[in-house]
Amino acid sequence: MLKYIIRRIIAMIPVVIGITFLVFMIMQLAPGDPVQMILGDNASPEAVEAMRDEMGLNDNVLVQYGRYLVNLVQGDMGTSYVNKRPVADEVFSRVPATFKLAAVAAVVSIVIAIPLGILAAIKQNTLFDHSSMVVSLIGISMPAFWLALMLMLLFSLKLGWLPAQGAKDGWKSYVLPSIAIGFMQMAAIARTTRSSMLETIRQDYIRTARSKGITEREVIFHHSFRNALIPTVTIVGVQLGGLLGGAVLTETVFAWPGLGRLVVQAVNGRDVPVVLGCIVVLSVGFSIVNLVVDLLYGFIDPRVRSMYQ
Amino acid sequence: MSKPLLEVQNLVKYFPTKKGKLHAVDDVSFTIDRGRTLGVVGESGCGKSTTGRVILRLIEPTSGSIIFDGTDVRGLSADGLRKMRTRMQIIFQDPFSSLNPRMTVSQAIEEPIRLHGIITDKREREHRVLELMETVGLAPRLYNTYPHELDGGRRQRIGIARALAVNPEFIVCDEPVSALDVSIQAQILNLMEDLQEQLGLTYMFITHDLSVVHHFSDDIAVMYLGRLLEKAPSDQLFQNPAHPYTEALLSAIPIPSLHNRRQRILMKGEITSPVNPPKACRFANRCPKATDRCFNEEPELREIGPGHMTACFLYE
Amino acid sequence: MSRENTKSNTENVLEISNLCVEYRTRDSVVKAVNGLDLTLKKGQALGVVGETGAGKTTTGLAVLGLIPNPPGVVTEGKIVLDGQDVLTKDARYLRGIRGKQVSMIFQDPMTSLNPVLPVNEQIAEVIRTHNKQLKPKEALEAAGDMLELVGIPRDRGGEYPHQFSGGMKQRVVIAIALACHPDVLIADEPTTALDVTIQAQVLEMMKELKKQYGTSMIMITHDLGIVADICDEVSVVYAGRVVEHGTLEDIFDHTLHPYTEGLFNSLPNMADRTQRLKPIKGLMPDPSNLPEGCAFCPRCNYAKDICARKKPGRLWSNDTHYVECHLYNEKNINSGEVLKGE
Amino acid sequence: GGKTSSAPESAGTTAAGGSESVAPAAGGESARDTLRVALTSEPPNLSTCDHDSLISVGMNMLTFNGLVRIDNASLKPELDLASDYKVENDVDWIFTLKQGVKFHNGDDFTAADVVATLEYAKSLPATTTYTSNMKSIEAVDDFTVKITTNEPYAGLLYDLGYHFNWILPKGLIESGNDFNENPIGTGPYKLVEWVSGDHLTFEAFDDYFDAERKAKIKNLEFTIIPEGVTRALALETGEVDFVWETNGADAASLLNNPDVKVEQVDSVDNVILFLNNDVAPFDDVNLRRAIACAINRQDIIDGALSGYGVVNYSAIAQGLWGSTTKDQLEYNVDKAKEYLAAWGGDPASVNLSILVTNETRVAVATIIQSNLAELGINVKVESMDTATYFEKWSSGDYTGLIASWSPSNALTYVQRYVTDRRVQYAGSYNNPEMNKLILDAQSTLDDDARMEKIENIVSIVNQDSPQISLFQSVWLRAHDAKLQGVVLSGTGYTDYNMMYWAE
Amino acid sequence: MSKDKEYAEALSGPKNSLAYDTWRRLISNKAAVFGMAFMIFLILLAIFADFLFDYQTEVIAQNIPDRLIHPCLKYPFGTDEFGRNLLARVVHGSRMSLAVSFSSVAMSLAGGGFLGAISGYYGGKVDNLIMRITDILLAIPMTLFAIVIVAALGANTRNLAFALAASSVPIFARVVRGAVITVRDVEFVEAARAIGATNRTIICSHIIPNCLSPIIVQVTLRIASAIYNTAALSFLGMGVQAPAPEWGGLLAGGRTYIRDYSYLSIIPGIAIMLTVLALNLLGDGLRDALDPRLK
Ligand SMILES: Nc1ncnc2c1ncn2[C@@H]1O[C@H](COP(=O)(O)OP(=O)(O)OP(=O)(O)O)[C@@H](O)[C@H]1O
Ligand SMILES: Nc1ncnc2c1ncn2[C@@H]1O[C@H](COP(=O)(O)OP(=O)(O)OP(=O)(O)O)[C@@H](O)[C@H]1O
Ligand SMILES: [Mg+2]
Ligand SMILES: [Mg+2]
Ligand code: NI
Repeated sequence: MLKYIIRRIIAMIPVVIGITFLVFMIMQLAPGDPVQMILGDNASPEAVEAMRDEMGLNDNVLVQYGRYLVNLVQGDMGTSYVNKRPVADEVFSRVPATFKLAAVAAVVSIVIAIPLGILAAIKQNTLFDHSSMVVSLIGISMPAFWLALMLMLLFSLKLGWLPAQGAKDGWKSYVLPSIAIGFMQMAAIARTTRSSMLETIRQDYIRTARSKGITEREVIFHHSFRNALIPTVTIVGVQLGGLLGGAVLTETVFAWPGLGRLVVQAVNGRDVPVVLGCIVVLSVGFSIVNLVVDLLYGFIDPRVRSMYQ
Repeated sequence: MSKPLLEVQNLVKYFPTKKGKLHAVDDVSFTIDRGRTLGVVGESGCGKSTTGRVILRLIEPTSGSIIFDGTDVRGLSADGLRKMRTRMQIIFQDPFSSLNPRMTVSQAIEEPIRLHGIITDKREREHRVLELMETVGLAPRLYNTYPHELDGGRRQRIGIARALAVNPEFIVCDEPVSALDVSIQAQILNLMEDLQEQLGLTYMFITHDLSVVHHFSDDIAVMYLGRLLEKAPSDQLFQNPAHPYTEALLSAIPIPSLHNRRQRILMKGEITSPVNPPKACRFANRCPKATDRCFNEEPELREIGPGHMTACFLYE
Repeated sequence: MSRENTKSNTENVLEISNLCVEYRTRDSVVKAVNGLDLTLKKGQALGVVGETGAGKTTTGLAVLGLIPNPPGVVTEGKIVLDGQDVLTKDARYLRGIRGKQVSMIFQDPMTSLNPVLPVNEQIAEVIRTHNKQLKPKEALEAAGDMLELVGIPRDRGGEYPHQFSGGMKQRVVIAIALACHPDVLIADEPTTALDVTIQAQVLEMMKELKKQYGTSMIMITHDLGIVADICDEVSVVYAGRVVEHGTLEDIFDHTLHPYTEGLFNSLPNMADRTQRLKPIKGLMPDPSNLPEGCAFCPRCNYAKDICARKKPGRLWSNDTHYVECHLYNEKNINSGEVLKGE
Repeated sequence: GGKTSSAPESAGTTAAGGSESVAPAAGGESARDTLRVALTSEPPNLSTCDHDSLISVGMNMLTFNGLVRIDNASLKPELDLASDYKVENDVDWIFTLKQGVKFHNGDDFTAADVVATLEYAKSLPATTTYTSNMKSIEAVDDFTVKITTNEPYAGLLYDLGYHFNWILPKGLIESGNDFNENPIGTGPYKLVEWVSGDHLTFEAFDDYFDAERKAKIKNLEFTIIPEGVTRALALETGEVDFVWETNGADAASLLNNPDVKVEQVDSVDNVILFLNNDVAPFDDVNLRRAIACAINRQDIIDGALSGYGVVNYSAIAQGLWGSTTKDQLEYNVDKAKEYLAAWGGDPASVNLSILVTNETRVAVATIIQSNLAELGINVKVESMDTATYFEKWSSGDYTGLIASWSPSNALTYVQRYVTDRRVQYAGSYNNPEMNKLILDAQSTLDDDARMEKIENIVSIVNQDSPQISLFQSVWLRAHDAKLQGVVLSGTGYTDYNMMYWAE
Repeated sequence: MSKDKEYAEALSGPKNSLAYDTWRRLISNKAAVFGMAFMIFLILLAIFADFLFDYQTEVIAQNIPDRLIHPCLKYPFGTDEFGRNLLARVVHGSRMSLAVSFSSVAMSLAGGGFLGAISGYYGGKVDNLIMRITDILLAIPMTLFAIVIVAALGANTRNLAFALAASSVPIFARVVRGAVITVRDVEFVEAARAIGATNRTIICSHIIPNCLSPIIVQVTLRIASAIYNTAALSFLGMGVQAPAPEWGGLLAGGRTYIRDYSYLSIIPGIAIMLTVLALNLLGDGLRDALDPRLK
């Protein structure tokens, strides 16, 4: 098991290299000149040129990339073009906010979605089933940033119950942003849970279980549930990626001091090191989430577990 | 019959897997004479299908030679192989998955004719398709239907018509009836028998149903874990099985009659893994007659009577 | 009918009479079982033979009250088990008898076990369900005993189904079915998915167990060889009805129904391999669109006009053997001679 | 004359000036010792020299002082760290420094700090515009500094009031202190912490040298809220006390809220349609004039700015000392058509693509688009990020763009028309005559004479119409109605240290 | 002779096609029918938008006097800050939203489909390489990836479509590969090879038609997600350029006015939501209708 985890972590290295390379090259296509941005419109052309030299921007792109990679290995993500602070500081100071929000949203949406999906499956074709599935359908169709605006409009402006921005008011601050980014995931997870539950209930081994004379509750919780969790866990992994992506927009709306906002700001300011830093951290975070999901499979499904050994 | 139609020598197919080399077919040799049927029996996973597929080069063999009517099949180019496949054909076990669900009956039968340019005129080709349908007993009204609308027996008939479409001489039948009900199974077996007679076909008939293979084949080869354990004319094998495995296998068939029932020989255990098998008789661990030697040496296939070969130390 | 009732009812552990089951799907109503009668005597094995789609599994499920609803509905009939008509009972009662009085071995061992639970837990579950006072550990202990009984070392009990071969899985399924020593065991094609040598092992084991516990058994199969091997009586089912019933000897040596005859003729003769097979022509009728008269009529070589119009009644040839076919009447039934032509 | 004046003559909105004695201490209310301000974006940098950002200058004003400062109300230079100055033989400026001034780190402020700072600023490439006119800086004694300009230069006080030249402690410059992390100056506030992406907090500096301008609210907290609506909401729900930039769309509802006060001030921020004078057909003055006359500035203000703007037709922002409306081209469609005819080209052949960087400017450009459609000129609006925008501008790869210029004084403003400044403003004004006029104006030390010269320059530019002025924005700042002492400047700044809480 | 007649009859017999069966199953699903009807409506709306509202005079021309009028009879959706009829803009916006999403999905389907097909059919090293590349692409949250591309290439409609396409290429590659692999190992492909079919025939007439259902389903879902992401990018100012109406852009433009003129963002938001909803319903419906198990 441990060996498997280590192998998976090692396998993440080429992915990270690939990501940095890709994003680095894409950012090279961008027309803006960071030096111009830094020095502003009062700088002389010589000053600009001198600065370009100093920052190594006149080197071959691959040399620049190589340098970036070497530094990255040493934990140095470079220096922000815009505020000249170390990118690592900048990025990691934002990590907790984003990951805390994502975690709250994920936990809440999972905690709501799974029982909802199960109940809907058990009560298939009842009013409860239909209404919860309609809500889920709306959930997967609603743009997160729009939902964010609507929530803000209602709960902050009209009702004044919850703060409209920032992360300073304890749990209250988390309510709206986590609903905004978690609602869609919740809906998707609930739908998957329901359909995988219905799928497992049709299986032969459920018939075997029933033929033992056990109660329907035991059939559901002892036999169906764990099997139904397998596809659910997959979707949870996928959705968490969406959650991190959704944070990019939602954080802007709610003035959440996280990575999402930093990356938008950095992209606009052509602050390549910061963009790279953010994407590396978000992607590694996402990869780790997926690793955890894969390990969860092993926990749920002995067939997968035996593959690790 | 001076020269056999098909000659297989030391055929080997290993599949690379994560755990090691899977010995699907291990050093198998046999011949089939023109117009005759070789039955191949054995338990699930013993390499029957793989043998059939390797002969048509649907899977590349690891080593060994396959001579079909004097031509080395392994030496054929891609194009030569395509031509060769008008002479050799295969019918698959599962009539559900071996037909493209998105092709009508006529399209499926027409495809090989079209691909090999056997008949170029469209009208004539349609006519030929209908003829073939009649040959295998499919009503013309099924011309435009899709496989999913048909039952297993009819689907298997489509598979047969498709194989016949290129006028082959040799057909590998990979368990063509094991998915069918007895009544339907009998219909198909009769059909195949009739076709053999009319068209002078040569069959390699793969099955795990011993009563069927007995009825259908002239010679029978018994396989176990990739190895050929015994080969004999059909009646000979049933009356005088040589290898302990064949004996046990025969005794295991439930006989649908209240008379002349056989005493069952029960084998312990189940088939071992075909991945990296030890150098020993593959049947040794289940064999009631195994000696120490069986666990340390591999027996060679040797002739013990006219056309009767077996690989067992009991017959040295 | 009257003759049946004169038999000593006390011996019968399971009596199914006039069972009708329909599957109501969106496009059609599938009449899977149409007035089927079965009687299982104590300690005996009843073979139920028939082609795919004849309604064999459906009947088995009906006894346990496990027909999936929707789309399945039992429209008529009685299933008397231990003196009680299970069709009139509520879910609680049914749960009480499942696994305890009647249990079922399902067709496909590969999918019949829960892949995420260790096998001994799956066996222990049925034991504990019917012996509530047992502690989990004791139940697991008992499950280990069951495993040994079916020939699996008890220390493999903690493993998961995917670690077992097909034959072993089927043994586990049998262990589950037998764990509470049920009065009636319904075995639904327990060996079709297995290789012959493994099949032989499993059948041998089932015979042993039957002898040991005196379990009454319904053996659902389409293999007449298996029937000859372990059954005492046979019911031949066609399109959801029993068309012929009798002891082994009645059926194998005094075949009456043309369908049963066709089944035998379809099997290759082991004694003479050159003998040509005589298959039944045509296909099973579409269960959503059954013919009006005898369901076998379109495939029958002896069919007469009346066959297409009228369902044949039941005719007893001796105390144990009956047939439903227009070829017979009170006169010729005992001789076994067929009314041809006419 | 703008040499010395201690207090501006009540230019702001509220009673400002000497009220400080009333405000902070009196009540001793501990409840309100904090002012929470919502910013639109994070200040890129807290040092004086490494940025040219409005938001960062706002932060610099908290922690630093210059020898002079530009007064927020009058926009004229006033003495700050200097207590007096005089000009000798047109190029030598002698500054007398205030005594007893302390830096946040306890160091005393002396002439050495001034010399070190200005030398340091001169050494940086980005600051040339504001430092290159100083030839030398000498400490005459501990509290006297002599600055010599290259030639007579009227803009020196403005340059010294610019953040590049604000005073840093000599010791820290020499020890290589990072003024971004650790902005130590003489200013009314000290930085407490900067949580990137979230907030900055400042604390009043107790030893501030100017009792009148000493901070009255102990703690200052800046939060970053990019969304305009969110900012306004945060103010209304009491999550912040002061919104640094309010959207016009939100102002209407904020105005109805009695707990909130919306401050408006006409800015000197002139928003212009910048045309590339180097490429045809925009090198033709008549076409430019036609465009200038065709744009309905009032529509822009109503449509894009919710009415919060001031129409401007002149090359230079109104309200600056030296600005004039002489010879400006006003909105007049008939005139526009005449100019178009004078140009003589086919309007459909004009390919004008306007580069913009934000929502508001998209809206502005959209209105221009529909105005020019009436002349038959097709306009494309291209929205892009600032980096690309600057790149295209400086490389001359554009036809039109919307920019805004907000210098603190008219002289700096017109200096943009000097030919060698065209490097940064590729495609801007082509008039070699102008260089001489500007040089002449900047070396005229007499205020009245200089003003006349500047007005002359502006009127020439107005006729040539190289770029088309659209409007001056109105700064909208909203705050808790209890907050007093708010003085807004047309340059966009405000003095947080002058604010205090009413009872 | 009678045989010939029988043959002729067979040839002229009706073709009950699979497509028809699928269609029948699809239209028996109410939700899917709603989804389909809505999409057809929307596509018609997009095609005939010019007949309903003139682009020059009603969609982009400004009418400042009528700015910010709440929904009323004259303007059922109200007017925006430039006095433009929001209804006209929403109607024309469907055109842009659909064009961007359809073209991006078409591009990513072509790219991802090609990669996936190669990867699935040939397997081995090629497969490994392509899958590692998709791993990399999939590790970057999709919206973020699109943002980076648009930022690099510049914001315009073409780049937007390209960015969305690029970010969903790995998804299509995965789906197509999965479909190809399941189909590749199915016996009928081997059967085709056995009758002498060339690789091309096998891919074109056996593998592709049978891979289609998961791909069709994915296409509908991807279009939904492209609409969503277009809106997201527009929201960040990286979307379709003004004054062209696009729903995300309308929503983004309206958010400034959300307090007093909330209809400006609610209406385009609902349009996006309904479309995404319709596509999801249609996708689910198709998934069920195309699934042979539910025959
Ligand atoms: N493509 C493949 N890759 C790896 N292993 C394979 C492959 N095809 C077959 N095998 C393995 O080779 C062995 C022989 O398989 P084969 O299909 O020939 O058996 P069989 O005798 O036809 O069995 P059955 O009666 O179940 O059809 C089995 O263990 C099987 O798992
Ligand atoms: N859940 C279901 N929904 C609809 N029809 C069903 C369902 N289950 C069974 N049927 C139909 O009922 C009929 C009888 O099915 P049943 O499974 O009882 O047959 P069987 O005799 O067990 O066949 P086999 O030998 O294939 O197992 C068949 O026509 C079948 O298609
Ligand atoms: Mg096989
Ligand atoms: Mg069954
Ligand atoms: Ni803090």
